[in-house]
Amino acid sequence: MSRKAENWDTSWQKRAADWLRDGTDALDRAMISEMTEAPAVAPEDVPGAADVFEKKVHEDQQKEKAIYQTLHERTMTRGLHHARVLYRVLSILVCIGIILSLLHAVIEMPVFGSPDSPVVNDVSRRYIEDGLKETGAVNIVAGMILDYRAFDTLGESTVLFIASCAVMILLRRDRKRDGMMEKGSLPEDRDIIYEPHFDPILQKSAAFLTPVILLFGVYVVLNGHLSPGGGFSGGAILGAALMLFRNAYGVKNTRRFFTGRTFTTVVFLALLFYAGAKSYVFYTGGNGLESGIPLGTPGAILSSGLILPLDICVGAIVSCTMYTFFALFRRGEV
Amino acid sequence: MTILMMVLTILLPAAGALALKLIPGLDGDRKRLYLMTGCVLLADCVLAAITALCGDAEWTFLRLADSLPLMLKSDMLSRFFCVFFTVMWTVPVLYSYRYMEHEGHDRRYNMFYLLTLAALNALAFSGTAVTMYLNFEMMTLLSVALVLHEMTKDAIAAGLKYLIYSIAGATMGLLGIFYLATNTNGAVFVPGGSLDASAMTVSPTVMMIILLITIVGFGTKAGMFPMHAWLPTAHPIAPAPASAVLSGVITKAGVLCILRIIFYVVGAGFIRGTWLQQTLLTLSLLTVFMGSMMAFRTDLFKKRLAYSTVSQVSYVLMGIFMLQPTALTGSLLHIIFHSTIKTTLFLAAGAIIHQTGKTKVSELEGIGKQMPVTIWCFTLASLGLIGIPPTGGFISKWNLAQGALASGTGIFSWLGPVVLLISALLTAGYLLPVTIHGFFPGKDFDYEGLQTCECHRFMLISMILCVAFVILGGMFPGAFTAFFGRIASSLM
Amino acid sequence: MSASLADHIYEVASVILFGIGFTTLLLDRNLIKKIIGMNIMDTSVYLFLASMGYISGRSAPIGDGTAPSAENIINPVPAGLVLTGIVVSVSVTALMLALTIRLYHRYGTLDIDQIVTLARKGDEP
Amino acid sequence: MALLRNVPFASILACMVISVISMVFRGRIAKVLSYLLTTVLLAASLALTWYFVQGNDAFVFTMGHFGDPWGNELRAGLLESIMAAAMSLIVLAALAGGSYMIRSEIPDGKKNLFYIMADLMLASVMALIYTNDLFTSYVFIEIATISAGGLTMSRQSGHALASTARYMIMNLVGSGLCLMGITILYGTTGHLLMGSLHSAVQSLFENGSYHLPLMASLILLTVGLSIKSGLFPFHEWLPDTYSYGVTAGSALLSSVISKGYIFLLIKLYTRVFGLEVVRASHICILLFAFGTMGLIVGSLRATQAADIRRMVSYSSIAQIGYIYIALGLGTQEGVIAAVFHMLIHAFGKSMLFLSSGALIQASGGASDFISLRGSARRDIPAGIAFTVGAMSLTGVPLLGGFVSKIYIAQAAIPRGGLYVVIVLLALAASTFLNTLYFLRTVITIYRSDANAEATRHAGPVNSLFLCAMVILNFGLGIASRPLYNALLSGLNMFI
Repeated sequence: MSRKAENWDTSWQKRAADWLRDGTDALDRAMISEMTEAPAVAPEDVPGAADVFEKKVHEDQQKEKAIYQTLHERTMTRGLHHARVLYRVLSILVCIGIILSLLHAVIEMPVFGSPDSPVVNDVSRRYIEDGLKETGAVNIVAGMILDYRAFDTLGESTVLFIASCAVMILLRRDRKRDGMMEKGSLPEDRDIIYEPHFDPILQKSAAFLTPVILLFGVYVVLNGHLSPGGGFSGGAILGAALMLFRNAYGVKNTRRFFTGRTFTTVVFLALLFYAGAKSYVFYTGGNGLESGIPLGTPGAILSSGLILPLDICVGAIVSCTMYTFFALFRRGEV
Repeated sequence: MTILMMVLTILLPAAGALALKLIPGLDGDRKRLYLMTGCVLLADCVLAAITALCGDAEWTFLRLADSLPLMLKSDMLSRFFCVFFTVMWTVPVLYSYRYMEHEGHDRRYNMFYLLTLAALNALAFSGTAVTMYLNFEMMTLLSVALVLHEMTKDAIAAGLKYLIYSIAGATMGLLGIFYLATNTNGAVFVPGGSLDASAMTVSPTVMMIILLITIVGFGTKAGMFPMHAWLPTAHPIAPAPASAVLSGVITKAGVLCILRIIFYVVGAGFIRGTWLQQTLLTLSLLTVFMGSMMAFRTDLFKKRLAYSTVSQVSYVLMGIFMLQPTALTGSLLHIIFHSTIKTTLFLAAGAIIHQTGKTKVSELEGIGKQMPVTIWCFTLASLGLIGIPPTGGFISKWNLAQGALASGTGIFSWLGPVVLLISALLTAGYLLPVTIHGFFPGKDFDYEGLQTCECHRFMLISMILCVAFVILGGMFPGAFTAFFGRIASSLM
Repeated sequence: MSASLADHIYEVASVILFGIGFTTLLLDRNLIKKIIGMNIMDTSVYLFLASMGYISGRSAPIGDGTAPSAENIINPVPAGLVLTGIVVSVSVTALMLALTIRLYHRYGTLDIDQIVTLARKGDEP
Repeated sequence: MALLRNVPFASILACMVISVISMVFRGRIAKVLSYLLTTVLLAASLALTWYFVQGNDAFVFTMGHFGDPWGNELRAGLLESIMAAAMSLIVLAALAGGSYMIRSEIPDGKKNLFYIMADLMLASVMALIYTNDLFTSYVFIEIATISAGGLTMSRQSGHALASTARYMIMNLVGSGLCLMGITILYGTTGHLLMGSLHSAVQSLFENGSYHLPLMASLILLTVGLSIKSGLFPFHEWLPDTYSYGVTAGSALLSSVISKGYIFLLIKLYTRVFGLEVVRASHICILLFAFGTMGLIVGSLRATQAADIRRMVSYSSIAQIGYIYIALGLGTQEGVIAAVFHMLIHAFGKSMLFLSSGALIQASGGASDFISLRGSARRDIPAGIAFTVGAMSLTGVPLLGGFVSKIYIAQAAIPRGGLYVVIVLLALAASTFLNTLYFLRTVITIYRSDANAEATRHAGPVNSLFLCAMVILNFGLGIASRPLYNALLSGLNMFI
């Protein structure tokens, strides 16, 4: 006379016993809880019981929906909990491991500043020594990123482009309200209150700062192949100038010369030219043809083949993208 | 020629199923539907017979990987099984024409019925282990529709249980097939096996463990312990004709797979006298005994029959694991006799449920007065299952016992027959009460309350055919014994 | 050990910064701090690159119109890589900030776990 | 012939240009452009594949006038072209088949942005497939990350945004690790192009200098890429992202982007470090273990999921586990099996996502298993596609999944010992669990339903593409050997 425990039904002995006899084992029980009671007798067989039957089916449906709801939430919350624990533990371990292993690694790395580290090899030597006559750029870095390794740079501009597109997906409010933006993102209850109310100091300073900054940016862009700088830095400076102007004089004045359409056209043209020029160069290079692009006299402003126009394109892209990020963050429209 | 016949035998039922699907207006017209099914099955019987008359042939039609060819092959065993499958598939059609009236969805039922037959024939003609696995899976996936037929909660639960056990078993089989395929070029079926123990990549012990897993895996289909639990759940749920073929025929597909693995890939010599053989024998004897016990304890009629299937199919397995020609002959005989008997029993049970709606054995007092012919068929079939001469069951069990005694397997050579006897007694114990209470309900039973409700003659025809075969096959077993003896001797 | 650490002072610093940024990005639940951590991580890598490019006693890779010799100019490659990397991290930062703005306007919190919980409580898939 | 040498560079540039152009147009034109682009790319990649099948050897395309080790390079071989063809086919199928969902899930004004994201994602994957330069691959990893985020968050629900945030964070962690790894590799070798890197790394390993830094960079790159492709311990971002994003987006993420990362990892192993080195450093064992765990965990979680898209997402964790198991064997057969399973999984999973989307559509937008009852009867092709995909990933014979499982097992057997046992047991267990959840779902969607809701059909295009992919799946399952041999020769070109 072995008295069974209270939770006999859930105990593994029960399940084993069930499994040995046929009987529904744990597997089936899990499934059965998901199956509805399909009608054993169709309503028309039992005359007059149709409504009862309907009610029964309805109840079953409700019951099942409840079961599913609980199941659903259980998986959800459990998933979340697991996520937390797993993240904490694993990532702490991973981080410590990474720091230590990297420390070990860098101990073995070549000594800092030593002229005979493996990094100093034919690659850099050729960049330095033949860069001038092969790319015509005095700024070796510019020559490298825009001529030797131009594909990286193309991808880089593409990253900027795709990021701006993604930000537009997130933040741009379309003309006809698509209901996708939830309350709180409308300009009136967003940070339009922080828009400058024609602050005289800001305006006066911006009045003479903006042109200077613009000029400097243009200089940096145009001299990218001769001096430190280039499209990216110059473009950032131009973008800063635009932001300053926007802060000083508000949206309406900025809209007079820079709208979403401006951004679209500029980026469109710049990227198309960039891709077109580069694909020409890639094509010729890849098929061993000569790209008949004159390199000009080194040091002159109109020199080093495609590097100057590419710098200009990059500058345009970067400046517009920076300003567009800013504008989208502020108002959800350019 | 033979290849063509093989392919036709396999494809005809599939084509028939397609026709059933496509031809419009069959839903209302059950007569035409079943007429078509019957014709397709009869034609397939003819084709199978022709194929059986043709000689050996093999055809590699695809290679999954270099070491995994897909091959159709016609040898004695495959021809026998093909004919057996097809005929046993044809018999219940008449029955189901009447029985399925209140079940509905006839078209779907017949489609899957035919498709399953196609898969079974392909299984019979499989020439390599991988082909066999492939058709085995197909057969599982198609036959589950027969279990799911009613789509009630229990049916779906049972169907899923069937599916999961079968696929788990098949995967265990596949696990072994990988090893066998790498060790015996592509696990092509060769009589006597093609595995030479000297040039194996793994040690014999590992190989035996793998073989154990494989055989248990395929044994799932044959309801062998420990993977038997699906059978008593799944078989009774299906409609009576479906459960008849599930129990009588499809379980034999598992037996076929085990036969192929043991005698055509590995070879009896590798297993004979090892712990593997003893384990397998233990498992099968355990199943025989346990199945009979459970059947004895169950009151639900069809479930009791399902348990008896568990025990009876393990007779066959025991005969195979004895690795002795006579025993193998006995098991092959038992395959056909058990499947005919079990078909009869299930059909009778179905007829009783169909006519009276009684599902428990304890409710069946006086049933013999209501449906005499059915119960007579039932009684004769039960006598066959118990193994009383001159029925077929006696022949097969006699051979089994002979073989067991002749196979020098230590204690099993006498333990086998003993278990056979015990379980025969148990069989009598769980089958005969139906007859006894059916005909002699006791004196305080009002005969006036009974009105005879014999089932339709179509349903009777199927049963009577089977019973006749059991009796006649038992009286004149010579041809069968000779044929199976040839197969057995070709393997050892 | 200490001597070699002194030899690799920039690398060590950048590695430690990397660890800090990594931890912040992965562990901190505040979205803004995550973004800051990401920038720290990237910047540490740029420091690493720049320190690799430097060769003591040589000048920046800007020629004076005449053909320069490799003996007195540092390695220009890391500079270019850093330039590329900076632009990439700027773009990613902008994207993450925009995402943060949206999430903050919707859920009124910067805690990523809270946000996820709220989202799951909110609209079912 | 000579023109075909331009296909790699042209396909990448074409994606970029198309994406830039579709910025100025409205959604419909952008859509047409994307379809056009993917179709052309598919054709071109197939042509390139044919070119290699002719017996031509792999070639290197210098981007510009300066080759290895000075300028950027692309490299194309049979493996690359096959991958490119498969990817563009999947993108086409996902965009066209999922367009009905895109219509309803994305606001009008932003449709063209969605297509820009898709195009650039294709560009990045193409670049990851073709590039021969480590730093270029970093840049395009970032593009892939951003585009994946954009694809997910285009459906502007809070769920999508939150899951995008998690996705982006985990991926940024991954790309940071990759960048560090690349930096260390550069610092120790001084090269960025794979050809010179390979020789440099080999020589360094021979004279044993800088061993630790090389190991560190190998580990960093591996961990970073496996985080980004959702290997087991780092998989928590995956289900949300896949189940709450745009349907087409989930298909693209699961079948294209993660595959791009894995392919890059394979390139690193075979072309930069060399399989011997990778096997010597025991990172393989790590991948193998994580893959196995991911296989089991993903399958288990999938059995608990109560919503079809979630279930499919969890199952893709399991499938990624398969790929890493094969990769973790560290042998050539293992790599081929991994690539094969990548293709199989890419096709099957995009099919599953699309068909489940159609089924959800057919059951009134609800995705729990109750509402999905009988949805397969309301949308026949989707039901068939889901069934076939489920069976394929379960490993039913004559379908792709079965064959790839066979290849994985065959790749494991030479490794012998514990590997074989673990692989076979893992295969068995996952097959069992897949049966449990996939076939359960199949039965569910075919059940007669008590409440048939107003159904919206997913449209003929969807059905068309689903049928095409069903046929493809059968084809891969039945006649897999040509593909396998092609992959074999492609890998030989690789090394």
